[in-house]
Amino acid sequence: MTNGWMDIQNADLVLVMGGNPAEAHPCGFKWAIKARQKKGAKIVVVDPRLNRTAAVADKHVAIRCGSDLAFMGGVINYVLQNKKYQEAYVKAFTNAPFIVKDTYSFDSATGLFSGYDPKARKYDQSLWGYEMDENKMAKQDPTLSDPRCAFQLTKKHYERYTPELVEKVCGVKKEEFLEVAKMIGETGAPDKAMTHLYALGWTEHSFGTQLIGSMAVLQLLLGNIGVPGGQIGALRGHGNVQGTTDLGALTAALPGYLKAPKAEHKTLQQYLDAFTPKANRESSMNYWGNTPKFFVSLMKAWWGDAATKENEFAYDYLPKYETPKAYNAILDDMYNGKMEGLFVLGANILTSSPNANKSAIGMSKLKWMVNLDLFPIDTAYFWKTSKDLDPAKIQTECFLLPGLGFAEKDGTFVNSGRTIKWRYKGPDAQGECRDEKWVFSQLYLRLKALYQKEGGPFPDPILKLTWNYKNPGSPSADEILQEMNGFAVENLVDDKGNVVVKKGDRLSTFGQLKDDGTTSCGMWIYGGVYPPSGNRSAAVGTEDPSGLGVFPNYAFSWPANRRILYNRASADASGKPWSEKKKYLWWNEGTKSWVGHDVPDIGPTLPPATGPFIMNAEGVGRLFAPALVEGPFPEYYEPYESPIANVLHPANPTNPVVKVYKSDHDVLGTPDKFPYVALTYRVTEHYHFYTKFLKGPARAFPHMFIEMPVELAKEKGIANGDRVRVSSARGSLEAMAMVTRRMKPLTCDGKTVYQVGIPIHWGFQGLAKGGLVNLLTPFVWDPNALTPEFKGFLVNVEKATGGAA
Amino acid sequence: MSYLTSGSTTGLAIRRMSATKEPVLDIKDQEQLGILVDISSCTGCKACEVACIQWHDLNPPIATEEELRENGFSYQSAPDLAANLFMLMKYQEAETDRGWTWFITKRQCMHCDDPGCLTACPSPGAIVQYANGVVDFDQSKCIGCGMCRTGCPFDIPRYDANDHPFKCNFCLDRVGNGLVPACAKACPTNALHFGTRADMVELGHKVVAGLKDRGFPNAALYDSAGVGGAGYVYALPHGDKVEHYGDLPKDPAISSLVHLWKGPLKWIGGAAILGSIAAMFMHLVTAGPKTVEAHGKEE
Amino acid sequence: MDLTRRGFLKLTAGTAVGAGALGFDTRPAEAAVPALKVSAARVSKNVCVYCSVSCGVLVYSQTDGSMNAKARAIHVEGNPDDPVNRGTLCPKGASIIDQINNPMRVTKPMHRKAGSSEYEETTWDFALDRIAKLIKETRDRGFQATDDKGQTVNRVVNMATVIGSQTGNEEGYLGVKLNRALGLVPLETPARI
Amino acid sequence: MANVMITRLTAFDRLVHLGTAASFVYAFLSGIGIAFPKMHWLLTVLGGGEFARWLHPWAGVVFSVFGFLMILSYVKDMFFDTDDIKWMVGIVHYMTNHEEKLPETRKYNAGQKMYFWITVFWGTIIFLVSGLAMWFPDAFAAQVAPWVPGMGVRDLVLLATVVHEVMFIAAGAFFIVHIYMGTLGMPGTLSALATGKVTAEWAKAHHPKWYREMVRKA
Repeated sequence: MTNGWMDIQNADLVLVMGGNPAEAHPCGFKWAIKARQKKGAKIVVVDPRLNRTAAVADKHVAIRCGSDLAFMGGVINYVLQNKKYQEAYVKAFTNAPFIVKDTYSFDSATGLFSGYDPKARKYDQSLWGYEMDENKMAKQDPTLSDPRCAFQLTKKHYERYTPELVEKVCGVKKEEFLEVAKMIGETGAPDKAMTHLYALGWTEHSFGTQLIGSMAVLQLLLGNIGVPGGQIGALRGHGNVQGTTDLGALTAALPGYLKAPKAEHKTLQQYLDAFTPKANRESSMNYWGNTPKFFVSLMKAWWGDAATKENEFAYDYLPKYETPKAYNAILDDMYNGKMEGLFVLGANILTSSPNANKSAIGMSKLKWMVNLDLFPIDTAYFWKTSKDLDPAKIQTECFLLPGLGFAEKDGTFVNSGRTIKWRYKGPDAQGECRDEKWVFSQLYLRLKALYQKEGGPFPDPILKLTWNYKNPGSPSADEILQEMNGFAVENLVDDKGNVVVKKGDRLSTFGQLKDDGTTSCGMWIYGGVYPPSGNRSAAVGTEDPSGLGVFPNYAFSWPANRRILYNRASADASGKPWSEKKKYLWWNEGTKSWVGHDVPDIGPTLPPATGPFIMNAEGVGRLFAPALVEGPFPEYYEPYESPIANVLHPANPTNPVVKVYKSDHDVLGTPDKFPYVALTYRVTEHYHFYTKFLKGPARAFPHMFIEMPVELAKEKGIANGDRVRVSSARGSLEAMAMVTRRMKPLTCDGKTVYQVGIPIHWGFQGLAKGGLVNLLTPFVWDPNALTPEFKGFLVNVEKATGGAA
Repeated sequence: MSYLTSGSTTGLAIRRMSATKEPVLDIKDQEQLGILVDISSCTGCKACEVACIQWHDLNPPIATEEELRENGFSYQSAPDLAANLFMLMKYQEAETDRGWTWFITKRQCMHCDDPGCLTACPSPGAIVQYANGVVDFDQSKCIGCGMCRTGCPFDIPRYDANDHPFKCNFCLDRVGNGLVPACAKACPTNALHFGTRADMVELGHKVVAGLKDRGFPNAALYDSAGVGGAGYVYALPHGDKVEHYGDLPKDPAISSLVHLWKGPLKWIGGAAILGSIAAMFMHLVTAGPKTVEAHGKEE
Repeated sequence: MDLTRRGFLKLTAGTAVGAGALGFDTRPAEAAVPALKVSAARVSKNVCVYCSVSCGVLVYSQTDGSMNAKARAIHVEGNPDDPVNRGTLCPKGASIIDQINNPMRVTKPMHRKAGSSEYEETTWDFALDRIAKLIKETRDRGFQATDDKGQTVNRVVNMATVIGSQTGNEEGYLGVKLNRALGLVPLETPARI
Repeated sequence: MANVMITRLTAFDRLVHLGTAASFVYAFLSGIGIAFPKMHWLLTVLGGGEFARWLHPWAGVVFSVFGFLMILSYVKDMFFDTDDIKWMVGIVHYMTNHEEKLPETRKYNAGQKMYFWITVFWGTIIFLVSGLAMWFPDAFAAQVAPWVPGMGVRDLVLLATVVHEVMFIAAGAFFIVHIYMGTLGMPGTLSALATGKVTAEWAKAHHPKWYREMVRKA
């Protein structure tokens, strides 16, 4: 989230699209309700289902699952055609004036951008850049009239997305669409802001990243980013998924969103050159220009004295990847027998990954598998997935280790608002339960001993790894957080030679990091969480001086305790607030500095001309975003399994660069056999495939069910509460049917489309048992974020034989 | 750091008791407590239901598929309230002037100002209404007759195997110690407001006015006038469709049969029994026994 | 319900004054206040794991007071101090106690031998020694010092680690550090699913 | 003649009467304890509130069983004739111990017949039906509720309560009279409950027609 949870209360319009916060984030959704209770904000939900968010919304629009991009294109077009955008913001803070190279083009007939290689299913993204001047700065047209400027290209790209098209693709009546578009358009006024809330309803598409991109375009056009009550709220699914993402527990990342090196980055310099962008606009802060400082400090944190200038700060110790190995590749490699071992800590990956049959077969081919968990999760008993798997024939050696829950441990969690919060251990461990720190340390010490004793390939990174904790076999969370915060390896001196930070002292901010090996920092974005004065994540100050829901002294928000990202954008080009109502950060001409309710997201004394989007080389937001692999403008494609043809470009109906696999288990369904659109989702009573082990949630929603329209049930002779069999090309399951008018049949491209909703939370282990939803889902992945397509695949529904059980 | 270190006890005083003349004693005047259920803000997440179970250490069973079908399969977690389930979220759907609408309602004891259960209860002191408005059962005095549920206009108490009734007690231990009831504290979306009843009614009227402005012309405050008002007050977006809100009775009131039975019939009954005894006594004294001798003499 | 600290104190303080002014009232109509079940518990501030609102919670734990007693959790509820949830919780958060005290908890290391359909209890020592050995064997077998273009890659792709999103930062950090030191490319967290 | 005894009640009659009497007394007293807060102490005497409330319906069941048998064995003597009407009209003579001014009675006089019909016959039926409704509100009343338009389950239970109470008033008042007549009011009656026999004098005095029938038979 760019602004955090409490800021939602400052919104004038809360648009929920691609999420269901009332159910998935109830305590966060309070702030949307608060916005309405406090100042009459409207809540609008665009979702296939009348879910519990829609139940309390001011407006619910039923949309066909998987057609959101057409809807978003329609809104962008509406905003552009009707001049609802905030022009001054667009001119000053986006790349609208930037001139795009003429190698970029888009063919509306095929739906392809320039540079597509159909064989490799890839684009040549280098064709999509800006036109540069002699100073290597992007050329601009401040009047936005050049047909090659990003603004005009945006306008051109989306002019096809008429309300009529939206109705045809999405099944949303033109009038309803226009009503919502009008409400959204109104937030283009400088004193109005829209908060958009989304979650996996948008990411879990084969074009998920493009969906979020389309909202970025819209919010930038409306001038809603960086102002109180205006944001794109990515609502994440777990208590610390933000933290584990920050940490770079991701194949292609390192802590703090540093990029992991690839094989082609043979030297440290090559790596740094590749990932240290150069500013392409005057007075762009280009914060990633500091990449060398962050990276070198990380290497110092990991390998300490072994990371020297001479050995490129142990650059070789890091693995260099060829292709990223995220879930898609891990599971596919497992299935193809290329994976020997799997170590899972607190995740039920069998149940939560698509095409569970494929995953289970993959697991049966492993040599070993370790699960550390609180409960006997399904993954640990993967052979129960299907009758075809005979445990007697499965040679996988498995461990199920007793873990500790969050309430039984110290440490920090980071929420969607990027707030790092300290936790204090509650009860003592039961039985022989142990936490992950202990398990990792015990394994590390054993591995180190083994490598010392037996040797092995390239043991240095293991032997020389920093593990200087007070008790190396069981480090405390406190000392690890200090390591992440960073400290001075040598005395740090300022220009005049005064010692600013003494050797060994903790750093107060990532601004103190150096690229010469004199600082160590395990996680640059958390810099400042543990300054010399103490652990700021444990701070409990409850004051909100601005009344805007900014609690600067409650815990610590990365980066630098900033609560709203890009907050410089809350003031106009000259540094004056856009409106008195949305006053947040402004330029004080007297002191020549930025002042306001938050830590400025910009050098505090940098002049107003500095762009607010400091993490972009441009310093401004991107309408035209060449970094995304399927094109710089989000384009509407159908889900990989869809009941209707692509209305705009039938030749390329789906994302041309989608990640798909071909195996006996990667089969796709066609509408003749599987005529109904299915989507999977959570209900508020459950947490993924986990709370089924808990009495409270298991009682609150005990049985697997699906939601289906009354009309479809009638056709199929299904009554409310009947047991039904849901099947896809990949598998099938039984569930209770909830027959409801909350699921409306929609008319798309002249066809009646029925949608079937499938909540996910059940499996074969636990108190609440039921069908494993991911037996149905396709192994199809978004090419940018590598999220699977769980929303919008094809199924069939029949009354279960044997009737009500 | 927690409320445990911040407050003192509020104490509890009894206002009236079942089968006992009132007021019990002219004791300290406590403000009546209340909870406002703002249905327009309720997402039906069941946090209140689960928090209630947790705080009271209840252990309701996991409902079977068959039980869930009983009253029409919906998001409702159990077929009915139970001795070990003090509150239940109910989910109904119907057409309204705003299209197809999901009616989500929290149902539990309303803590009536004039409680039907207490009126109907024959056992002195088994049902207690505290000065703060909370209506609770004293199991030690309960005789298990089942009249409390019969007398309740909201059909709330449920019985255990020993015929003892159970229901929401407004977290008497919590409010008695200055804490917020478990459900109201848990509610994530500010749909449950806790305070004095007077404040809740006032707030409820504000919420209703706001709803009317937002395009709910039939919004209404459900304040159980028939039982003198209740601790629980509901702001209903569709006040014209009360019956869809978890089967809330339209005009809740203690049945006239209860009054007939606890009033006139009691007097008539008492008079009849005592009158018969008196009449027989008079007969004995005036006419004397019907001895055989008496007859014999006549002969 | 949304508890602000001030509002809460006001409500409590008001009633405290009421009770104080009357003094001890011992008349029979003065009912005894039921004891709070958490009044003897230790309170620790924690953060819920069930979604990324990451609500503040208060965990109440209690022991019998003996020197080596293990504290048991007896109750969990929202932390009114925390600005994000202000003391509220959702149905999952309200049943955190069921996660802590749960008969289904795995409380001993379990081992499934090849070809078995069940797990057997084992010891941590055996499990850790064995897992370390398996990791080393797998790494040693699969370690790629260079790729087919002759570029130094120093990587391992034949085993994968998934660090759950219920894992705290410090633990996750340690895991990332250890796995990258081992050279693992397949490293994942449930951010994508 | 002084020692001549006439059999008024067979052993079966006595058993049935004792059965109804014992169960009715318990139900009557516990009912009073339940219905009248001031008489709540009665429940203590009867085994404690919860016990007495528990036994009350079972006593009712016993009463119903014996009441049914009693109806079967007594009903033949319980039909009204014209003499009974005259008797009723002149009941004041009975009360003032001038039975000679009334038509001669058979085995049972009109008052006893009324007692039979109200307390025994209707009492058995009404107490049983309304009692079951209160005892098993869900099972019983729920079965009936759909057949009674405009009344919910709870309304029916409430109605049953009221009916139970009305029946109690009627049966209770008669019961007091019955007890009095069986004991203090008419000496020589109570022993018949134990032995089944009354003296010839008693029979001749109180039920002359029946006496003559018995003499004739003998």
